[in-house]
Amino acid sequence: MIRISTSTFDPGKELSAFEKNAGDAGAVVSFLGRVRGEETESAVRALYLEHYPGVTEHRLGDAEAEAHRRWAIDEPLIIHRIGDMKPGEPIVFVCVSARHRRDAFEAADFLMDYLKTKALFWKKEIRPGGDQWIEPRAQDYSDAARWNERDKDN
Amino acid sequence: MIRISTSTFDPGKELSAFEKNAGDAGAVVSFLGRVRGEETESAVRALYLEHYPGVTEHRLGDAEAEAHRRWAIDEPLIIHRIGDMKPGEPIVFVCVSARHRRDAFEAADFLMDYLKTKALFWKKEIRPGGDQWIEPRAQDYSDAARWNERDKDN
Amino acid sequence: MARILFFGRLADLAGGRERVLHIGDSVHNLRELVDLIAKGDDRLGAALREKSVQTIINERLNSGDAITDSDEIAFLPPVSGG
Amino acid sequence: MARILFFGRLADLAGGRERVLHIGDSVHNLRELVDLIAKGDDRLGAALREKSVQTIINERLNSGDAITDSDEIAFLPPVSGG
Repeated sequence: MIRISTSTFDPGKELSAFEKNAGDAGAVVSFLGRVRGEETESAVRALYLEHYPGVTEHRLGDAEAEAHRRWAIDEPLIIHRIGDMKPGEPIVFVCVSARHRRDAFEAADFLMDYLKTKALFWKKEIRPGGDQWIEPRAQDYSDAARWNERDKDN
Repeated sequence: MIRISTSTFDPGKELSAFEKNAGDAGAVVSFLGRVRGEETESAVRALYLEHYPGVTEHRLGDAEAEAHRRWAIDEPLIIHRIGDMKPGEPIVFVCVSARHRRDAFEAADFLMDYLKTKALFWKKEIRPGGDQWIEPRAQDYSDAARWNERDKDN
Repeated sequence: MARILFFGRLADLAGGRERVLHIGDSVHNLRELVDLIAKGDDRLGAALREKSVQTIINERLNSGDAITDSDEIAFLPPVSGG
Repeated sequence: MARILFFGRLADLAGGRERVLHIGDSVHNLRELVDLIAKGDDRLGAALREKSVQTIINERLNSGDAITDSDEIAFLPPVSGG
């Protein structure tokens, strides 16, 4: 299930609800991405996120379908915030249930790499010194490329 | 934090509590292991788990310390059930928070491999046809060995 | 009328997320559309020509680069979700 | 008196998780302890001698295999947590 949310949410409650419907799954992996705060001098005061309505959701559905093809998992949950958010608030929450833990771990990891480098979201940091649009780090691209490498191995 | 629990618990509530104390972490990975149920003919009716009081906790502390040495993570949460439990109930819940998601994913994965192959727990399946003590699958041992391979690479 | 969408920093440069534009006889493809937009705004034109900028026509990827006056054309800078 | 602990299927074979045992002059190490236990119970003795069975003396790993009458000795079959 894919949910684009304009308001904040409680990841714990989402995990409880997801888990109650996880049937006979032996493993549930969740990933929570949060707005980082104030530890640097140029502290982030807030984040703003936007998406391409309809198209973003459709593409995320494709990513879920690809995860399904690669691993023996149940239907994942993806919740992604848009709009304005403050330090400590959730940005993204992904839950994957599976019979075995390796499938759940890898599919969650894969979906997060997708969300960081391919999903149609744009993120702006609101800082005291001026706003700044963010791009993926080199690390994010190399993380995402792991799954292509693996395709070549097969 | 390490908690050996004789009664069931709510993973969602635990994630909420963990997350509220996660400070400036940008990433929280959780793993939930559950009692699998009834899909096979020799359906598991219940699980029984025992540990070596004191020693199990001490060793889990060593595993947490090793995770700390390997990855830039905050103090993880490990909750492990002992005693009798029914299908759908949680057996184990691991939460790891970190600045970046790769550290959180890998440390959670590492701790689960430890819990599956090295932590001092013994698990019995209560089945209609008779009880059976469980041993790790070959897959569990090869999963755990990944971290040694990586040591050699460094 | 064609609907032009800008996201992220491109929306800041364009002064808005959306423009409705009459595409005349001189615009048949993406390159010509960018040329038309660049006429009114050099900086935006240069930003749209950056290699990292992707385009989506009518919400489909790889739909070729032909454009008509009833199309929706989205300009996407590098994404940053999660 | 030495305290002997059995876990998992070893506890089932031993008929309990704990035995308190007087270790006489004939037992100085783990092998001799297992021999003593095996005298009363062949099947348990064989199970304790399996390669996959680990031992912990006084809650420490790698504490050698010398045993005295005040020790706690735990026999551990392959673990299965998580």
